[in-house]
Amino acid sequence: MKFTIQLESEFKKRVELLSNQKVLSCYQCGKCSAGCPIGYEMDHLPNKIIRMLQLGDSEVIKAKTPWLCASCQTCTTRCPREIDVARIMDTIRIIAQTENKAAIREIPIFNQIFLKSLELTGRVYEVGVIGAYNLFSLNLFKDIPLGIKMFLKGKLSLVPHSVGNLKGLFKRIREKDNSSVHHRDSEEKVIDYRQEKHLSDY
Amino acid sequence: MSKTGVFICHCGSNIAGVVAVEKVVESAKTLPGVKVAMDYKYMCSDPGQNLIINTIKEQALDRVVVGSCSPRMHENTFRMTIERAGLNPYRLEIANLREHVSWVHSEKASATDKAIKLVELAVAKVRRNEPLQKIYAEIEKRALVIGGGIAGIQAALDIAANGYKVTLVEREPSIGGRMSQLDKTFPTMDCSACILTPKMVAVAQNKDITLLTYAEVEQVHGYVGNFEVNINKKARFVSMTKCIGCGVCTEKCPSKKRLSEFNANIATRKAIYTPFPQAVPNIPVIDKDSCMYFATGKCKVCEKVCPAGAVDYTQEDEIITEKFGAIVVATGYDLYDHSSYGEYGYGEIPDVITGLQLERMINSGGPTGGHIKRPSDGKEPETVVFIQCVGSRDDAKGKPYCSRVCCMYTAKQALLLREHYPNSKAIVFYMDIRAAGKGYEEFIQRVQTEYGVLYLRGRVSRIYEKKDHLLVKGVDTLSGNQVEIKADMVVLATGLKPKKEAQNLAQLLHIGYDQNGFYTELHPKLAPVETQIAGVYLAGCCQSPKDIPDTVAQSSATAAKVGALLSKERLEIEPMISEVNPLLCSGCRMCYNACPYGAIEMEDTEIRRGEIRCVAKVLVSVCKGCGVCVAGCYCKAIDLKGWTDRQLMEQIKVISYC
Amino acid sequence: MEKDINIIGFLCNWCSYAGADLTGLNRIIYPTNIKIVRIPCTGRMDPVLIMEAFHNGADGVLVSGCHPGDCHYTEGNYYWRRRHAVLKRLLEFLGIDERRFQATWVSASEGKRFAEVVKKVVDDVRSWKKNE
Amino acid sequence: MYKVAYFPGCSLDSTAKEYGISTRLICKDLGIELLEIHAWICCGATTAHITSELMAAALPAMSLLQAEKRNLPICSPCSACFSRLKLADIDLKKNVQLRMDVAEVIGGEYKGTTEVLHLWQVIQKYGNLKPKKELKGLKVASYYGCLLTRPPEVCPDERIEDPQFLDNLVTSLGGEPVLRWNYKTQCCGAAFSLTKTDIVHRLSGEILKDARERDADCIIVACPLCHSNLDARQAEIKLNFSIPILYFTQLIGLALGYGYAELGLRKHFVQARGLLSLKGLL
Ligand SMILES: Cc1cc2nc3c(=O)[nH]c(=O)nc-3n(C[C@H](O)[C@H](O)[C@H](O)COP(=O)(O)OP(=O)(O)OC[C@H]3O[C@@H](n4cnc5c(N)ncnc54)[C@H](O)[C@@H]3O)c2cc1C
Ligand SMILES: Cc1cc2nc3c(=O)[nH]c(=O)nc-3n(C[C@H](O)[C@H](O)[C@H](O)COP(=O)(O)OP(=O)(O)OC[C@H]3O[C@@H](n4cnc5c(N)ncnc54)[C@H](O)[C@@H]3O)c2cc1C
Ligand code: SF4
Ligand code: SF4
Ligand code: SF4
Ligand code: SF4
Ligand code: SF4
Ligand code: SF4
Ligand code: SF4
Ligand code: SF4
Repeated sequence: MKFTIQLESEFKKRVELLSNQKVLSCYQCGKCSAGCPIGYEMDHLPNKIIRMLQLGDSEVIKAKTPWLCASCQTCTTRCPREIDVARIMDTIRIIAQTENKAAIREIPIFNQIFLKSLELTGRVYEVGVIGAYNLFSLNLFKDIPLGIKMFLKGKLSLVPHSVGNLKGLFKRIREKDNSSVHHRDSEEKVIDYRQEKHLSDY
Repeated sequence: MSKTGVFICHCGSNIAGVVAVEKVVESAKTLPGVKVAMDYKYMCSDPGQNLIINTIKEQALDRVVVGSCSPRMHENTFRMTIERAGLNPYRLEIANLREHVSWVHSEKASATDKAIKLVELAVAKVRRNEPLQKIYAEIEKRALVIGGGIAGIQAALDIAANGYKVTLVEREPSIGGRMSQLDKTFPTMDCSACILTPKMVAVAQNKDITLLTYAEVEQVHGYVGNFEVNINKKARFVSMTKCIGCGVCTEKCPSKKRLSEFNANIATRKAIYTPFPQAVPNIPVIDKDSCMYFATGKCKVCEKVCPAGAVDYTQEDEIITEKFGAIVVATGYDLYDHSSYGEYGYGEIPDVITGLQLERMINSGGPTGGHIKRPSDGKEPETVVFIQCVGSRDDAKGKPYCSRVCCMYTAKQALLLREHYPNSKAIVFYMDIRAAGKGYEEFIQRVQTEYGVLYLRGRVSRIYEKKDHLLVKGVDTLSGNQVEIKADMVVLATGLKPKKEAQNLAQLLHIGYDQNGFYTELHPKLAPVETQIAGVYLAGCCQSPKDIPDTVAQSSATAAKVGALLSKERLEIEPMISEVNPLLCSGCRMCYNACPYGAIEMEDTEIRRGEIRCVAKVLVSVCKGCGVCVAGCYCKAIDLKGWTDRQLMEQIKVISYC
Repeated sequence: MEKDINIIGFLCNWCSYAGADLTGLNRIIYPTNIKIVRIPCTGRMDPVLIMEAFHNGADGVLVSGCHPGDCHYTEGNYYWRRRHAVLKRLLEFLGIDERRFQATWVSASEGKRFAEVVKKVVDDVRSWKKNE
Repeated sequence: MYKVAYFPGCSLDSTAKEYGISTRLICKDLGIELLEIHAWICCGATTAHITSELMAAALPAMSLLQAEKRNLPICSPCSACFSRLKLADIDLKKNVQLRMDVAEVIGGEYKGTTEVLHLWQVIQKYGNLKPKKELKGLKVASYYGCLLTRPPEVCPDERIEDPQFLDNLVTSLGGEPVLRWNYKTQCCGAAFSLTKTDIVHRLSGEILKDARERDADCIIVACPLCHSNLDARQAEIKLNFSIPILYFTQLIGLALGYGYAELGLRKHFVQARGLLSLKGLL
């Protein structure tokens, strides 16, 4: 595949800002990919996602990988360069969802339903979530037998448990998120002055 | 009133082409304290220098300013000139009229104004110049080498070859260091013992080398040429003079076995032991902590069986104090302890071993007689996975640097495995291959193509312990695939780190260490074996990871430096150094803490009659004249000769009112 | 004619002073406003000296030494850097315009850079003087 | 009685009822009083943090704030909820801007003084555990999962790659832990419980198979999501064996002498009755 390297890619900058990670610190060792439990299903291994970001390849947003990421944090925990890979995956998902570019449809659907349940009742209403998910993802009968068994074991209830809706809260969150894409990390970075060799002027 | 002479040089047309030299001379004549001012075409030429000498004599000048090229060119020349006229050479200042005026300014009027100013500046400074005396120190013509690995051995032999006495102090019972633990050495694959043992013996037999094994440096005082060092010779409990090295004691010792440090913990040793058969000296020590006699008061078997009556339980540590002119630090390295790698089993999976352990196994003189046996069941492994950069290039583990030798030793070990067991498989996980030595890249190529060792590019995420094998989960980033390998044994190429307690020694010697704990050289390019402490030198892996060829080269370089130092009659020391006025010093220790060279001592001093206070004192032969202390002293008690506060103040005043 | 601005440059003997010599060897022209005082190391720079320069009427002060990590005396320029940070705040407090006091690194091989630094400092101090 | 603010989480009301039941049962014995947070709302789970950073912090912050107001530590038995609460707590502590934004949307500032604990930590630190019955001969593999052990900031154990706390619990109950079990922190695929069940089958299958290879009689878990993957989906995975999955609270319950039904063990898909009878624990 051919694409133009974009060292100043806006997309890369956005990911770095939102995730508070520096993709150029990755030296492509692949340890993230080696340990990823879902790696076998992914279209690009995690290290390649980081590589694509390094090169400013905005195709990343169309990758399936972030949607297959289980947020298990194995990559983050073991990265020798201390890059929070899982957070970068989150960030790509956040951006892809806002731009409606998610490569795997089911998962954003599930998210929407899950959040709807939350917004309406304050908690997750499993039967509703499962039912609605199957409906929207057109997997109508998926998990029905399991659901029935769960129901019989007294594990699923047919009426939602509600503690009141969260419409107000959700509205405020959305407003705040839409008002600006900003980078919230205000942690002071401690710079070891011996490290920066050529500090030109003050 | 001082009598200053000002000499302005035309430098052909280099200066005179831009600067109106006669105007500079005229103006100089009006400056306070100036007795004469003149110009000449080439001041540095013989007639020019003679002009200065004659004028000094005729006019009884006591200070000189030369307006010429940069002091970096000819300051020394003119110092010698005025010395020949009988002046103190430090009563000279140079006004840089070429590099800082005529060559960088084209407008004649303003360039001349600036030249006038710079001469005024120099005159102002020279007025405050004190006569300074060159400082000399005696040199003790003996060297101390700390650490008896290949680095220390080579340095000691080379220094002795230069004709100086050397004392070699080694912490362990035998010299030899890590190299004595290795099997073959890359890239030529010669046997480590075959090339090392003769050198060890040469050390023992050299009449100019005093070998102190099982000994450690405890205290260091003094400075270049005159170090006074306390060495603790630990009790060996075996007489060095009586023991004949027969080994009967070790054989008969009934103590519980301890893990053998020399064999990287894959074998055991007794309480009375020599680390390895070719040890130098070949005299055992009793390890008090494992000996039954020291624990319970019963046993004494070794004493009974010793044919030479060499065992002596009453021996005590002995402190030896000696003087040395130079010190070589060659304390080597330790290996990264992989028990912090949870993903590789916290060092608890028996069949995950280190490169050094493999060296011991593969060595025919080692505890397995040269057979590779996996620790869990003694089986000969078929598939061996090597993982590079363990505890190196890993910021998360606090080890950001490359250990420089593990790429090569991994390749060597993979080759040896394939050579020993042609049916075996060797798989190496690497990130990059660093093979920048002579013949190294060719070696790596050979290992891959001729020996069929498979190289996969990527780090391993985790090793899983299965019932009778290990499952290695890695990646090959080149093909973009995850890989899972069923392995019989995993060898970790653990990185090199500074010797434990390396920092203590650094503090004893006042030498620096970097953020990784390796000792810092004076200059990374141009003074790689010197330290910031004059007379203390580095060799080998204590300075940074390196292989044997580089270690030996560095050690010989160190020996050359030591030779250059010890061959001097006496030491000449630049006099532009700091000096404390004890009356003003409050004893705040600011300078003591700031000095990068440890040149300041706090000492009880009699300030006035009857008043004793602890004040700062500058060690004349240690101070390098950086002035860091001066700028930090709130009491203005310390000043830098040749760059005093008053001199700088005068200069500031002159420029500031332009 | 109005008095032109007057700047003192404190240059470390091992790096910046040598760098300034190289500017000369390369015949790179820069303004005459700067007068150079040679110091052994930026670590020698006592903040009092700089205060004194302003006190005596200097328009600007430049301090230049080796790049961090390259100090001839291994650590002198780190001391300077720490002192500089404190001094900067102090001068700010005293109302001395930040354009008047500058610090930089110039190595012995950066002759061209030295000329640029001088030009910048002179321009900065001029612009300060104009608004004064 | 040791008092703690209790955040059960959505699953304990549904798929993990027995976890809730056994938790309440044993806590009484151990001298721990669980004060359920009033009208608690869902922690947002994975969904929130792949949707919005603000939401991921705001939802748990509502519960943290309640606990803080009452000056109590907060605990959850669900690893997923614990992880969200703990990470939100960490983020809110170090990130001033986020803290202000969250305060604005939830209408109250969380100052960061609440200790966030997993139920296991509460039991270990404050529970007065006196087993009545030794779980002799029971070989137990402890499965910790991802959320309780990663990232390292949340992990209650220093040995993040081989945590020990559940194993130590097994030992203290007289059982036999499966030591150095490599799969104890391997991901079970919980995030894909509904959306990509094939992933769950594969990952959970590996875990179950390895536990069996190491002769475990049963697996204990500390998270409802792990439980439903390993238990409810075990039949779908098509193994040639079955292995009971217990909540660690149920294991404690057994040692305290509670009965099979009392501990909600009947609600499991893979019944442990046979095993427990065989070992004489019922
Ligand atoms: C597994 C492995 C394989 C290797 N294979 C090769 C190879 O094939 N080819 C190659 O070129 N290089 C190889 N190397 C590198 C080689 O080991 C080093 O280059 C070499 O040993 C460095 O020697 P040294 O004298 O600096 O340090 P060391 O060998 O560590 O010697 C230091 C000595 O100082 C002593 N000491 C330490 N502190 C004190 C103290 N305070 N007082 C007194 N004594 C002290 C120590 O006891 C030791 O004897 C290998 C390294 C490893 C780990
Ligand atoms: C592009 C490049 C960048 C580099 N950058 C760095 C760097 O940043 N840092 C670093 O550490 N290293 C760097 N190096 C490496 C560095 O150049 C060498 O390490 C160093 O110059 C070697 O010095 P030398 O004295 O051995 O050889 P040379 O510099 O080649 O000197 C040999 C001298 O011997 C003379 N000579 C040759 N034959 C004879 C003869 N028969 N009789 C008399 N005289 C003779 C030559 O004219 C020459 O003056 C770089 C190299 C290159 C190519
Ligand atoms: S583990 Fe870290 S450094 Fe290595 S490839 Fe992944 S993100 Fe990059
Ligand atoms: S967090 Fe996502 S990308 Fe990282 S290892 Fe887990 S599944 Fe893979
Ligand atoms: S006295 Fe100690 S060293 Fe000697 S034989 Fe007995 S145990 Fe061994
Ligand atoms: S038995 Fe005696 S002579 Fe022989 S090695 Fe031991 S101490 Fe030395
Ligand atoms: S030498 Fe090779 S294996 Fe060793 S740290 Fe460097 S790159 Fe890694
Ligand atoms: S030949 Fe030069 S560029 Fe190539 S690997 Fe070696 S050092 Fe690097
Ligand atoms: S800084 Fe000054 S006052 Fe303090 S100890 Fe040193 S010389 Fe004395
Ligand atoms: S001038 Fe420098 S070397 Fe000398 S005493 Fe002061 S700080 Fe130390």
